[in-house]
Amino acid sequence: MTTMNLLQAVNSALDNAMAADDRVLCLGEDVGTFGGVFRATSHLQEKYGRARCFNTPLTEQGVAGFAIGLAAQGSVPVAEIQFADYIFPAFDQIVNEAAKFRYRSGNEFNVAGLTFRSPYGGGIAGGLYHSQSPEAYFCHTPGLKVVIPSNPYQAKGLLMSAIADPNPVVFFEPKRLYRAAVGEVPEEAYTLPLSEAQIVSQGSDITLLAWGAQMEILQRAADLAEAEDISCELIDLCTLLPWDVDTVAASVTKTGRLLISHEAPRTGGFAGEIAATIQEHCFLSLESPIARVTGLDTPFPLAHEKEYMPDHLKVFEAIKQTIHY
Amino acid sequence: MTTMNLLQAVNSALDNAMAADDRVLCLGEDVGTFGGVFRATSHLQEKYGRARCFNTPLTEQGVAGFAIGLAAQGSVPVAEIQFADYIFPAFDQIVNEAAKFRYRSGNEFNVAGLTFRSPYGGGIAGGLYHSQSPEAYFCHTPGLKVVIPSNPYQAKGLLMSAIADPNPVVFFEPKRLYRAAVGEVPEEAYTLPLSEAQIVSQGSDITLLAWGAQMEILQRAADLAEAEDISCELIDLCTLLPWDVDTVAASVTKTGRLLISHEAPRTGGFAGEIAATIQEHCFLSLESPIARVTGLDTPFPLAHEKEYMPDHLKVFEAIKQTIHY
Amino acid sequence: MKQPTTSVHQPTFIAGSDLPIPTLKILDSEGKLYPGAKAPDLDQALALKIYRAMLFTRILDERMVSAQRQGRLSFYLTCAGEEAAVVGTAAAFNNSDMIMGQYREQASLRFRGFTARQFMSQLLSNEKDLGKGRQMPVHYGSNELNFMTISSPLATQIPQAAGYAYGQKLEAQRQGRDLDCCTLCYYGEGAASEGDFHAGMNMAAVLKCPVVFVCRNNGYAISTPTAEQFAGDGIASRGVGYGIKTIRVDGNDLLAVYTAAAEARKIALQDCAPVLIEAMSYRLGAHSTSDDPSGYRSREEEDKWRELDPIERAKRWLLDQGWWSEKEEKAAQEEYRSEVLRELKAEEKLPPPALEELITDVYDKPPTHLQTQFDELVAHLNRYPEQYPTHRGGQH
Amino acid sequence: MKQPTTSVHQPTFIAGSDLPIPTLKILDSEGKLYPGAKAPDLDQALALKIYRAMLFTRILDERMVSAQRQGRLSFYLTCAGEEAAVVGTAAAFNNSDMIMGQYREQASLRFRGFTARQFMSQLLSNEKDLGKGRQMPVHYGSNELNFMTISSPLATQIPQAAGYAYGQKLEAQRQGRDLDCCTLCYYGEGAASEGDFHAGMNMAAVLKCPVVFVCRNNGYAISTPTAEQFAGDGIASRGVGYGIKTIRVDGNDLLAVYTAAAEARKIALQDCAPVLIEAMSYRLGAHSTSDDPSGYRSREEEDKWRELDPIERAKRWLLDQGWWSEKEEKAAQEEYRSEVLRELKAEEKLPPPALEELITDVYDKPPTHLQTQFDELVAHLNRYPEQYPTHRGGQH
Ligand SMILES: Cc1ncc(C[n+]2csc(CCOP(=O)(O)OP(=O)(O)O)c2C)c(N)n1
Ligand SMILES: Cc1ncc(C[n+]2csc(CCOP(=O)(O)OP(=O)(O)O)c2C)c(N)n1
Ligand SMILES: [Mg+2]
Ligand SMILES: [Mg+2]
Repeated sequence: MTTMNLLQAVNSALDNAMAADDRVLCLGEDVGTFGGVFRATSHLQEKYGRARCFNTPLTEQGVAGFAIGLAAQGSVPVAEIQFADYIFPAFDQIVNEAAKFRYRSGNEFNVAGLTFRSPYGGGIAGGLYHSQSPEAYFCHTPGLKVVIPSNPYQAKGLLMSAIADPNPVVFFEPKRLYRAAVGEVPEEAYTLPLSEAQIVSQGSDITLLAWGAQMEILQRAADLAEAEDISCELIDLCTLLPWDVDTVAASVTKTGRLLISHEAPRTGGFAGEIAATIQEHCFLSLESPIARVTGLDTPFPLAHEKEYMPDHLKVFEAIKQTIHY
Repeated sequence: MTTMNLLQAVNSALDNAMAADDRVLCLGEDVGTFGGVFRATSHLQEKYGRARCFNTPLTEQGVAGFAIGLAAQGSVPVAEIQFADYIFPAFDQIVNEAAKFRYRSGNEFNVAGLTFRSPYGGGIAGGLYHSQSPEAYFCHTPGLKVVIPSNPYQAKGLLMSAIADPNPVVFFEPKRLYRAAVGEVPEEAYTLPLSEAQIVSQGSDITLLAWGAQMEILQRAADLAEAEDISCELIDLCTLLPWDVDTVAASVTKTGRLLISHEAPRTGGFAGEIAATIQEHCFLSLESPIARVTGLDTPFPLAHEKEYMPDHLKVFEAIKQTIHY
Repeated sequence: MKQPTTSVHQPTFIAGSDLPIPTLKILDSEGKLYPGAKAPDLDQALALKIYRAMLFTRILDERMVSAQRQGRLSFYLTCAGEEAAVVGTAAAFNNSDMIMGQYREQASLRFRGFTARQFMSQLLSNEKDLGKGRQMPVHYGSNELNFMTISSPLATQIPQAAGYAYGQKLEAQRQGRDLDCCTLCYYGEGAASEGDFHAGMNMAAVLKCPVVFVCRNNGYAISTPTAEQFAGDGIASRGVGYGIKTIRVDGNDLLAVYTAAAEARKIALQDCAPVLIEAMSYRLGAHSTSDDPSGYRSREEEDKWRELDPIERAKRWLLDQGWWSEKEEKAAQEEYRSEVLRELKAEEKLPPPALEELITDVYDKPPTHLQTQFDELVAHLNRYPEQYPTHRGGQH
Repeated sequence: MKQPTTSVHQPTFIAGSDLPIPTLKILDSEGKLYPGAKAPDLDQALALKIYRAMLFTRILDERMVSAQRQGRLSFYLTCAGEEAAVVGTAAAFNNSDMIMGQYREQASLRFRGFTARQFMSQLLSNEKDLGKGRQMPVHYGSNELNFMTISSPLATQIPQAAGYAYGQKLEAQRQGRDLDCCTLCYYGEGAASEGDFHAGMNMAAVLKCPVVFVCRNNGYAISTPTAEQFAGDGIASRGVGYGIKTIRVDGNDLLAVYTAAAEARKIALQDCAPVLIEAMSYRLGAHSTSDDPSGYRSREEEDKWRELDPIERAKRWLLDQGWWSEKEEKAAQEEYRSEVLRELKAEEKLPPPALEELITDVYDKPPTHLQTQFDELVAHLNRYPEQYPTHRGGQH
């Protein structure tokens, strides 16, 4: 065990994966000599050579298409999209190609080894194009897995699982926590199961559900709530697609209340899917409407970012409203 | 009034719009001489000249970017994406650019005149890539309007409104109904309001909600239900973003039950958003969980398309389940 | 960073005409060698294998268009007119080279040994379809034959082919052997307008990927003529910009195509670099059975090109060589015709893939939620057994 | 359909070297004309206007990098080294021509008259920012000055510029006047790898759009050197493929840049067609204040380019012309420095845009659901008035 921040945990996962299997490659804009604009791929080119950790030309659709070809060939590419805000030029390759590759070929071909990593989220004064949380766009796409860690330990374990998983995975990293989240992480390889939500803490009055950077917010809100004698059960979804309905449903059956939070705009966000599913599974247990605390239905702002963000106070207020419905 | 099919209604809307305002242009792959692969732009080049109705090179991202530039300049472009399955290469231009154009510039610039039209949906033995219903991807994007007509009269009225609307609009046309849906349509210009749901028929036991080609399915299911003395209220959402929460909520408050149907895969589909919103607005009125009848969480199939589709029988069964919850 | 070396002091703009790109031609329209031209190193066996693949494909295409008209297929799309461009390139590659096509290259799949029966299974979406009945007709694929399953979204295979080839290069390095396989990637001149084309070509060049790109420039993208597709000199003129070795060939001239392709494969392997071949040809038929070209081009134009038929030209050369006879021609035609019709009939009798295939291959294993959806579906179908076809009707 | 005319009978591959692209140079590094070179038609007033815009920008950039280090700005990005490439092109255009830039072209905005105060409002996201404080620093835009608001996603402005220019063409036709305005579109050599580049260039050519594309080839895209960006001869070599008239210039040579740009604009209007200018230069500073170039390039390389400073070279020429003096230089530098610092201080005092601006401009009018979300937000903020800054702190 060493102390690592989330970025170091990502780097360590890549390092372990590249050391263990020489089919593992890292590619993307500026990931080579420079080690990526956030330095997630630091030293990997030095260690594993230019052929296995390399800069691509500046084209996300190209990065994605190239990585798909590599994966189809039997390589295990980990492609970085520099910011999640810039994943959209690759949308066709990810959603129409990677996600459907195995299915459309009748399993003659697949892109088993494929992983996309990308930093997402706000809170860094990044404005419209360095703050987005586009996870919901990918969660509507059968064939993909979508994974979002919330701390360094998860980041490494889940990324190693994503790389090992025989399906294309989109892995979003909460960049606000890259350096801010620090924790104990083994230096050696390990995996954490995909599609398993994690019950962070048990509670009896309400279930709070989120993923990624939003977990820290929920924790702070739960602390505020506890001071008012509201007992929160905290769940970290970890994998959004396919997601762990059972764990969430069991919790809501117990607590009778659910609050979901994400940074992305409300309408069409993944909280909607969860709410729709849980109201179906837990209809008779629900004591109040499922609450959503999310970004506003606007592009991501800059000057009023603090007001825009679904912070702990907004979550806390929503908890109280839900409890006192 | 004349009898038109849905395709003719679309063509008539374009014709009226081009006649009324010479800033209106039609562009896209094969829309020129040929009039589009479905012939939605038939005769427009003949009538209005090659400069105003023209073929583009084969690049959806180019079509979208070019149309955005035209709109920013003050033109009123109606860009065709040949199949909704091929809109993904244009995703970045639509979602990151068109949707955010006015906001990011502080209203210094806008793409008021912009409309994208694209045929969507299954039921035509089109397999993975000629059948998709990608509306939910766009509904998570503030700044866009998303409109889907279900019959020729709506198609013309809503398309004319989309073209006139001072915001970028994505207009999906149910291609299964292009020739199958026939109705009385005025030859002259008219508009139908955006963001207003239409109550197709009143009922008291359950609200059935859909859009586009799925309306026909709901109607058939409602007929089956009526035979079993279940009274359905049918609502056609028409505009998905921003959608008419009030009309739907009022109906569900009355009926106590809601069923939503779409062809797209369940997870992350727009029914989830509606369910999440309505359970919040109508929590105390709901007598059973909000039901979703949708495509499976798979890519769109071919050989088993009939089994895959959320047809009237599946809707009918879901109605009964909801009623007898 | 590279800096250009020469300088000028008067503003001069370069234009397309500064780089005239000639067309390689070896066989004239009578099937004779042009003066000074040299036939490629093709023995009789290979020449006939190529010719037979071209002929088979022509006959398959004719029969399937009829079958579609009769309602026995939902859709079809022919290679007619471009058989030399397709088989002539594919034949210069090894079976271990990956082919990544657009959709009009069934002739290359035939060259590799795809049987009439296999074509039919795919076209009919029956239980024998390697693709499990999931894609429209003509979206073939075969792992065994190293022919990547066709995907409808255009040009997506171009960056994929670059990546695939890069993987081949690394695998050879890992295994400590000389590079002995590469990727052959086809696309149309229309698809070459897509952003993925640019991404893929540029990445192949800068990342030194052993891939041979074959652009079939057949004059049209559905209804859009090349004059409305690009303003430069075809697609070959773009090769220069990418720093890719490039050649243009008469796509209706089997010997020119084969010569260029054999040379291109050699360069790809030796230099570990991409090569671009632009094959100038013409789509003799409609875009697909859903299309009617009379709306956008003239009969005369079609007739002019019909005179340049690549199969006819190849045949004249073969006859000249003494490697083929009219008798053999007739026998081959008859054989292929009856084979195709026989297999069509046989395969029509087969049921569609199992219902379970609705949910397999979305992931490596169906996840719980999908299994649940499927179980609910089965329960529903059992409730209405007469409403859902469990066997394929004539209508797929 | 177009068919190529010449033919050959031996396979020959064309390569990048078949089309050597020279660089237009007019001023040598001492600021003297090359033998045989002709200065463009620039009078003293315009020459000084250009020079002042270059100088102002350099000073603005220096001051703002310091301000960022002091924590007064969140982010900044300089034009340093490329001022001639930017102002030299912009100056050849009319104010009624639309400029669509990437983000490193603040010098062209200055040339059009953007004030130090306006720069500061944007950089500080205060209530005077024309962009209403929504985008990161340097994402300027001004309707009045026909400078399209900068957008971060790279290369998206390229097809947009083609469309904009097509609209300009049609508007002139509609109004029955000669085409008298066009579009000037900037992008970096890195952005030229995006699919949107290909789409935009090709569409501009085939749809005959009056747009002048200026590629600033400054050697790097963040850390990625051109050798890892493309394998061809720069970006100019791609112009040929699109059938676009193309010229390469020494981007540090103001006179060469201006000459090419003036000629390019003429062609764009006369031929109603796109033109491509590749300006060879160097990004003297870091990519942005978030970057540290020492991780990927050498001090020596930077120093070599610092010797070729475009401002210094232009200044020498101006001095030679007798149009400028060291005294004026000093005065101008001091004036700009104090202006920038004065405005920085003044603008820092202004509050951020009104909270309502969170929901305006998403649509032409805020729809109900957004108004509701906003009302709820305001209620929440009122519950915790001390937790949310209603005025900008130092931290934006
Ligand atoms: C991304 C995408 N856009 C549009 C289409 C619809 N489409 C299918 S084939 C075709 C024309 C392709 O022309 P070309 O590349 O020249 O190939 P050809 O048919 O001539 O062989 C079009 C527009 C598609 N399949 N994919
Ligand atoms: C679509 C997209 N991908 C990635 C980025 C991140 N990014 C910002 S600037 C840049 C490099 C651009 O290089 P170049 O075009 O050469 O311009 P320069 O900075 O050299 O002026 C990158 C990768 C982005 N803004 N947009
Ligand atoms: Mg073609
Ligand atoms: Mg650059």
